[in-house]
Amino acid sequence: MDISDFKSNEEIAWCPGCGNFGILTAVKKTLSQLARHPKDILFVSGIGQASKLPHYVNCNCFNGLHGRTLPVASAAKIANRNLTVLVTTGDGDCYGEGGNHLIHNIRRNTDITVIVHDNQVYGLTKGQSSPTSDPGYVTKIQEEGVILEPLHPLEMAIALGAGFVARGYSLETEHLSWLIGEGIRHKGFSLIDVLQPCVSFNKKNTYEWYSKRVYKVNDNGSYDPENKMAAYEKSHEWGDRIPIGIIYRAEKETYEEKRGLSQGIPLVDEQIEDVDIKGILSEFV
Amino acid sequence: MDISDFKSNEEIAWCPGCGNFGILTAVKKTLSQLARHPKDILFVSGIGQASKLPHYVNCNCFNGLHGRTLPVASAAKIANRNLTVLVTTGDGDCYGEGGNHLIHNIRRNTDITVIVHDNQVYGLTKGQSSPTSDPGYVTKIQEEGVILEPLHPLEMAIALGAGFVARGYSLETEHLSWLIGEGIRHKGFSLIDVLQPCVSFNKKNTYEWYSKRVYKVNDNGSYDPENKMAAYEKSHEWGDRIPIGIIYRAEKETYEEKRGLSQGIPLVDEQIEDVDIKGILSEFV
Amino acid sequence: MTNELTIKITGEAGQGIQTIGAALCRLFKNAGFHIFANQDLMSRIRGGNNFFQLRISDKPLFALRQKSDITVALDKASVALHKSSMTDGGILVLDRKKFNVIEEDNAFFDVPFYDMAVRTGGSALFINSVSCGVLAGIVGVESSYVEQAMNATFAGKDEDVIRKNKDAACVGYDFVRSNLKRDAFRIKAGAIKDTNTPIMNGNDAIVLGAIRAGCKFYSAYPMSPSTSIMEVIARYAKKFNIVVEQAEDEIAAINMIIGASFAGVRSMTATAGGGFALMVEGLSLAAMTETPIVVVVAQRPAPATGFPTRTAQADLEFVLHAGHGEFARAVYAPGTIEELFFVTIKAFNVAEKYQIPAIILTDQHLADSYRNIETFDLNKIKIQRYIISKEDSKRIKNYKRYQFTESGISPRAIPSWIEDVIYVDSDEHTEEGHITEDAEMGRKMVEKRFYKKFSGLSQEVEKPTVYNMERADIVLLGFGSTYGVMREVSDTATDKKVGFVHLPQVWPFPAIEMAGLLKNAKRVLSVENNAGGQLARLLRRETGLQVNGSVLKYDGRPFHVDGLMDRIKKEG
Amino acid sequence: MTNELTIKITGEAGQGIQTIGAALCRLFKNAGFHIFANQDLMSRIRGGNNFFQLRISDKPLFALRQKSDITVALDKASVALHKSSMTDGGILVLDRKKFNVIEEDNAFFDVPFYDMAVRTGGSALFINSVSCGVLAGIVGVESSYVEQAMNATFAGKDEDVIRKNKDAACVGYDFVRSNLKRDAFRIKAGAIKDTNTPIMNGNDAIVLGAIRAGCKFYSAYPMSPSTSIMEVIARYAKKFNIVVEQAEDEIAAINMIIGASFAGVRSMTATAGGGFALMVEGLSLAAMTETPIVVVVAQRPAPATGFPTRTAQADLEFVLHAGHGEFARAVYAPGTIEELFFVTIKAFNVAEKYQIPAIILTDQHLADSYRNIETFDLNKIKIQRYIISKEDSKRIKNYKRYQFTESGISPRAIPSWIEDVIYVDSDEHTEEGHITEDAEMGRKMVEKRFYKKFSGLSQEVEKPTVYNMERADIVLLGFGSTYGVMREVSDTATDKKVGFVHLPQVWPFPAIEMAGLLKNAKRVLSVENNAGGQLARLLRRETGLQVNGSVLKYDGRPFHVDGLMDRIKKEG
Ligand SMILES: Cc1ncc(C[n+]2csc(CCOP(=O)(O)OP(=O)(O)O)c2C)c(N)n1
Ligand SMILES: Cc1ncc(C[n+]2csc(CCOP(=O)(O)OP(=O)(O)O)c2C)c(N)n1
Ligand code: SF4
Ligand code: SF4
Ligand SMILES: [Mg+2]
Ligand SMILES: [Mg+2]
Repeated sequence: MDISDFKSNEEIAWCPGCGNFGILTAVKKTLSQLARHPKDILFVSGIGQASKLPHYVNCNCFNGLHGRTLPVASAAKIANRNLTVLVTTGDGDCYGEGGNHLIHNIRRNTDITVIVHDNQVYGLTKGQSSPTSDPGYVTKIQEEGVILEPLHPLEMAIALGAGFVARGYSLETEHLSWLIGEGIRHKGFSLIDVLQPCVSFNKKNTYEWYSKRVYKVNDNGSYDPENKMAAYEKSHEWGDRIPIGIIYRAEKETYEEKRGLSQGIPLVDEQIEDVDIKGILSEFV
Repeated sequence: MDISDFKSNEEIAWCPGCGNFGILTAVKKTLSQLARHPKDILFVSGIGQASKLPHYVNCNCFNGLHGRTLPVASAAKIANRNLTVLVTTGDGDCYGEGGNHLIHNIRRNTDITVIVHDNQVYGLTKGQSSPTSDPGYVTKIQEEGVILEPLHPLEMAIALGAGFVARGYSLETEHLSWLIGEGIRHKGFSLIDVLQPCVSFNKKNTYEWYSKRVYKVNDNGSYDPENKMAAYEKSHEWGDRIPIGIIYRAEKETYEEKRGLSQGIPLVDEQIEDVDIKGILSEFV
Repeated sequence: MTNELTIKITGEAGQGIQTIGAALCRLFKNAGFHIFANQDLMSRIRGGNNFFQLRISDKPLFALRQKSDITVALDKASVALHKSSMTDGGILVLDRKKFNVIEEDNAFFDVPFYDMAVRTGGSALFINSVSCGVLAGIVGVESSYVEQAMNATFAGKDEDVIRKNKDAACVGYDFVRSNLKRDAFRIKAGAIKDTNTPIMNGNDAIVLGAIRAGCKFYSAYPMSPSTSIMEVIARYAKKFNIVVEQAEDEIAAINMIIGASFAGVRSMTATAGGGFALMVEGLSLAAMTETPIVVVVAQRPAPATGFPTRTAQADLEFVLHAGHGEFARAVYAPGTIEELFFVTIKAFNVAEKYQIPAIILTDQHLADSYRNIETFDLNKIKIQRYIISKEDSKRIKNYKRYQFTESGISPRAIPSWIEDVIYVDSDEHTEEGHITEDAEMGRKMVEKRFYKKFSGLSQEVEKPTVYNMERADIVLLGFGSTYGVMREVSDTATDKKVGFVHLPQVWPFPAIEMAGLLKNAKRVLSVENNAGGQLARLLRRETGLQVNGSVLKYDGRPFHVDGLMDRIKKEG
Repeated sequence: MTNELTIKITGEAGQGIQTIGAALCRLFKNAGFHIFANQDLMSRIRGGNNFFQLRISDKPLFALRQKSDITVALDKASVALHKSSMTDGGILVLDRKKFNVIEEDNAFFDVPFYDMAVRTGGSALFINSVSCGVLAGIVGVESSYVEQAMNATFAGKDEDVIRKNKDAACVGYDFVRSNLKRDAFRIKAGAIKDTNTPIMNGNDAIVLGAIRAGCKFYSAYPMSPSTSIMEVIARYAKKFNIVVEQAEDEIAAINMIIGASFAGVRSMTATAGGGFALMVEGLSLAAMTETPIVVVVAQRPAPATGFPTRTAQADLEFVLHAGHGEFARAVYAPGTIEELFFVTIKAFNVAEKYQIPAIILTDQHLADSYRNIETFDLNKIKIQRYIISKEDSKRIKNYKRYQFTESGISPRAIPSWIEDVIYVDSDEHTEEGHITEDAEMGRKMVEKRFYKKFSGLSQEVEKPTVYNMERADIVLLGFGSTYGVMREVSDTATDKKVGFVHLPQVWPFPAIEMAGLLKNAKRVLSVENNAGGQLARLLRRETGLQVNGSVLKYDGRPFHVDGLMDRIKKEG
């Protein structure tokens, strides 16, 4: 497939300069390298700026409720394993409203790839703190600054047994595109938290702020993402230096495999007009 | 206070031999050593067998919805910091339906103590799998055995920055009572996951099964619960050996402290009859 | 007490009352009786007091009686609790020695259960089988039925287990034949000629309907009284290639079935009112995205946790108006097990045809009550798919998911089947499924989802059931599980002629039809398991007609035939 | 166009239209005009098209007009978008050079915004202040008001910033005075003598009400159009010792306010329909546990995400029936900013008195519309606490949280204040708050929570507002935000006499009163921002009366005075 196959004609409603553009570029690039027809790719999103992304690519799109991406995505994958399922969601969508689905879908381990546009703020609702906002971050609601411990999504995902845990940065589109590709290739649930500057509301975690800190975790080739304890250390690193890349990776059997759904015809192709229940009806006699 | 001060006259609706009895014993014992009047202690619970516990002690009780203990408990504490707030909840209640509140209340870090009666099964609804059920565990719903990765509550809590993470065992009532006491004494959110045999539905994780595996994490005095990486290792240990005790501990400022609620009069004692809004009304002129 | 009996087995939770109950249902049906059975459980696993009630008769049964003719007390507490709810001349079976009961009572019939169980089976566990035998003996069915019931109940178990249970039952049976002097309870068997018919409860019927309708994905979170739907469908999941997924919560459950349905698979969830409260946002999502789903709401007394194991019909108005925004929905409220089966199938078809949520409103009483039924006429069933077939899909280009049509229904394509991509959105959207802010588009989409679909749906509403209405002095009005009790009252009322109208579908409300049926009625009483008289209010809103009164019950218990009869007499 | 003007400022999201809007409101009010202002926003942060509409007049204003007399286009796209919605003789202000507009139009009034902004302030940011000046000039208010408005808007900023903005505004003002030939827009100022009165929107009024009512705990999850309630209360949190907590989701929000309220603190949450959908279970919990809470539901178009930044009244039925089980609730639907303030206070009192959930049903239009109002008469307010005081608490022993009383209201103690302990349960419970399975207890508790409380509540329903009803040819009927537009139509209708009835409280429904008011009306039309005619249906259900028609609008936009007038003419 060519990148133009994924072009959508929708006008983009993001602010000029928004970090989401970098993610969009990366996503499209990955798609163009997938060798999958747009009709076989499904984007599931929630509500928020991040969640508008599916409208800007030419793929199937289920743009559902705020926070409820993962149940929709997992079930769509279960229903039709031939779909490549990607989720684009925000830090509010995925870690706030949708937190319970995140922890349980990591456990469920369907083969889906989740891209969290993490701008550490609620963009679409105009600048409230999000679960990942830095302590002290001031908003109209958090007038004296955020006092809750930030959610540590990568660390949490590792603790929950996720098999692919990564962080990207929206300015590093090549690297991000590679990460997303690796996420898709990974069999099972992949979580990619993407640092995404929000130029309108997050005046703290800016391009400059991130760019100064971000480094590739395996730049010198010595980082082993299969070492869980090292991964815990790295995933907790947040300050002067912020690692991006594949933080943790492990092979796990997927939900579909365990359920025996990876063989036989996909559920969606089952003929259902003439299901014969005579046999089981007789069990009630 | 004496243990008899905490005696309730309610008939106990648990099955004979249920692991909940051990927890009840431990709880009462802790209470009797607290030097707090029953009226100053609040139990918050949800729905499930575990959640019936507050009826069996003579303390304040808010027995709310399935899964919704933590928002109630945190807010009650915020409203009246003089209450000692304990939560009794089940593995379904706290980790399933209530998962999102768990992750965010760990971050919120109000000074409450959460006791999870973890029987690895849904007791009250008659034996479905719970988030902590062991893989392969067979139920009427999971006819071919549980296929989801079990939730690792302790590991997850550490990842989320909880300051007190412990595991108890309902047969070890002395130890459990001590743990609960430590949890209460700990300033901030304390999570105590308690292994609790369900004699009616969980025929796998029985008294025998647990007793054979359980050991006190710090029996030889060399375990340092303040070492996070060691805590990660320990919290993941589940198999032939299962550690109980304080797995992780760290001092953190509480929500109340950060909000300035630990000084001044508690919210509940504020006079509200004559709030003067003239000043702010003039800001709208 | 002419040609029917009410039998009650009572004891603590955990004593296996449900197992005896099931065995007895089978036993008496095979002996040719019509049966109706129901359990009364506490929300606990052991202890307390549970009971199983079984009515048998030579005529079809649809409801319960308040008092029992034969009560078998399996523990001491039950004696005191149930002594007062016996009919005159009724008999209470107990193990005097074991329970240490010294007082005398005319109704008592002493049976040394415990000794007999230990003697035959080796342990108290066999009390259940003993009591089966005892009951068969009291009613006087042939002993072969007892054996047959034991064989069926313990099918698949060890030879030895089966034999011991049979022994236990036979000893019980024989004990009665030798010791019971009265034969008042020997009612005539053999009313059903073909006993090769099913016994099932409401939840079973829903599962069978869903399987037949082609449901391939079921996701739910356990909640009484809906849980057994998940258990039963899980039992058949492998055979029919159905994925049954226990969700982390009800919000996940409804969003999962929406996701699976979007992907092209017929999907269902079930819950009670409290779980449905968490699905309300998802219901609205299904409507907005025009994704077909079937949601079973099995009512129980609320607010909040309420009486978890008991019955109510108090969520009618809630279910009718649940969800933010305005959209078409179908709400079914079948009254019998047969209706539940067929309506479930219809719900799947209608949901898919109109691309809407279809709700099946049931309750604990209907969900958990067993009846012997006629074998379903499977030839009546037609599964029609309202999607663009895989064949036709290949030719689709420039697909618009929300294309405007006369009917409000846009042809629905399945992702990956068509060559084009599909956009679906929870925001207000264009025909293409993209987010819009346009007022005109918004207006037209509301009309599509609300007016147009509603108008089509209204054409295929399940007809109200009309019974004994000619020259009726009193017309009862109900929905859902009260069908049974209304029918029995209508059949047996003597003072005045009582007819009834029952709505198996409450939305769209069949307003014109109902107005026609009721406007000349002498006296209309709504019969509802709620405190608000919700059906009566709906009737008034939709037709302007006011009922003359409402017979309401809101204590968590179903109506009994005698109870309703009395109440009607009082209401006049 | 006699004594009023409609002014519109339009541009992209992010151009600061709200700031200019606020400044203009102040400016014109201080100049002695009545104002009504409202914004039309897209659900995005930058780009697209937003506008701020401001009506000014020498008479009190309550609604919007469709067309504007003066439109200021801040970007090129706005010119084409808004050209057609001008009144005859209206004027469209634009920067021809900057926008590169070559076509001619009678309405165009070219103002070199951009140059003036750069010249005076140094950047395009100052366009806002220029346009303030321009508008002041067109309307012809004295220039001192322009300065005053700039001072107020930039109070607290650098001297330099203030001066530059003043310069920019003055340059705009002067430009108009020199270049605008027409003075058609110079309407007479000075109608308000005391200009020392507030301007606020609906959400502000709710916050002020809540603070005055003693709300000490507020928890919510951001959702338009309710978000500004949280922002404004957060602004005053420190001053009044209020805890404002952003919850992880709406479920947490409602459970948190229940927890805080149980502990003795007045608590509130606010959300939109979609967030309320997630609170439905919690609502039922509040009712069951008898914990007072106040919930603001600010409606927006749905289903699902719908039009996030727009208006609707489509959640009336949803809110009335939300929650499983049956329980008393109060639902308010105030029509003005003043009413919102007082009703919010009442909601807190009523919630606490009856220990129930009280809902304030508002919508985006009311939430976000600004008006100049009379200063609230604070002396009218009485905060009464319906709890056992700390004093009295000391004497309480053997406390029963759910003690049966005539009124259904049990004396409410606060944990740790009394010497005894308090049990509260979401299961059906005894008077002591312990779980029960008893049928009789269940029945009595339903009666307590549903019948008895309802009956008390019914005694203190907010009276419907009755306006111009004598000999009215047409009677309009509405709730919530349509008050304003009904009032203006009623005031200005000439063909026929139009009166109206407005319900600031929709539940309990004032049935007897409404029947009295409407039964002799010539022609009743319900005016609703929904597609279902939900108020009309409620009226029929509660009184049997049917309206003669419904004027419905469901495109996400509020009614305009002219629009409603036309529709009424059509409806006859
Ligand atoms: C149930 C519900 N609650 C609240 C909202 C309002 N809402 C829309 S987007 C959003 C937060 C967006 O934040 P995030 O997910 O971080 O996305 P961003 O806009 O920052 O990309 C909220 C609270 C909603 N649509 N639905
Ligand atoms: C919203 C909601 N969903 C489902 C239920 C039904 N329910 C009651 S208890 C329970 C699970 C109990 O499991 P757990 O929390 O582990 O407690 P246990 O009984 O094992 O102690 C469920 C699903 C409910 N009460 N409310
Ligand atoms: S508000 Fe922030 S996240 Fe949203 S589009 Fe604008 S810059 Fe991006
Ligand atoms: S079902 Fe299990 S957890 Fe519940 S009381 Fe019985 S033994 Fe305990
Ligand atoms: Mg964000
Ligand atoms: Mg459990």
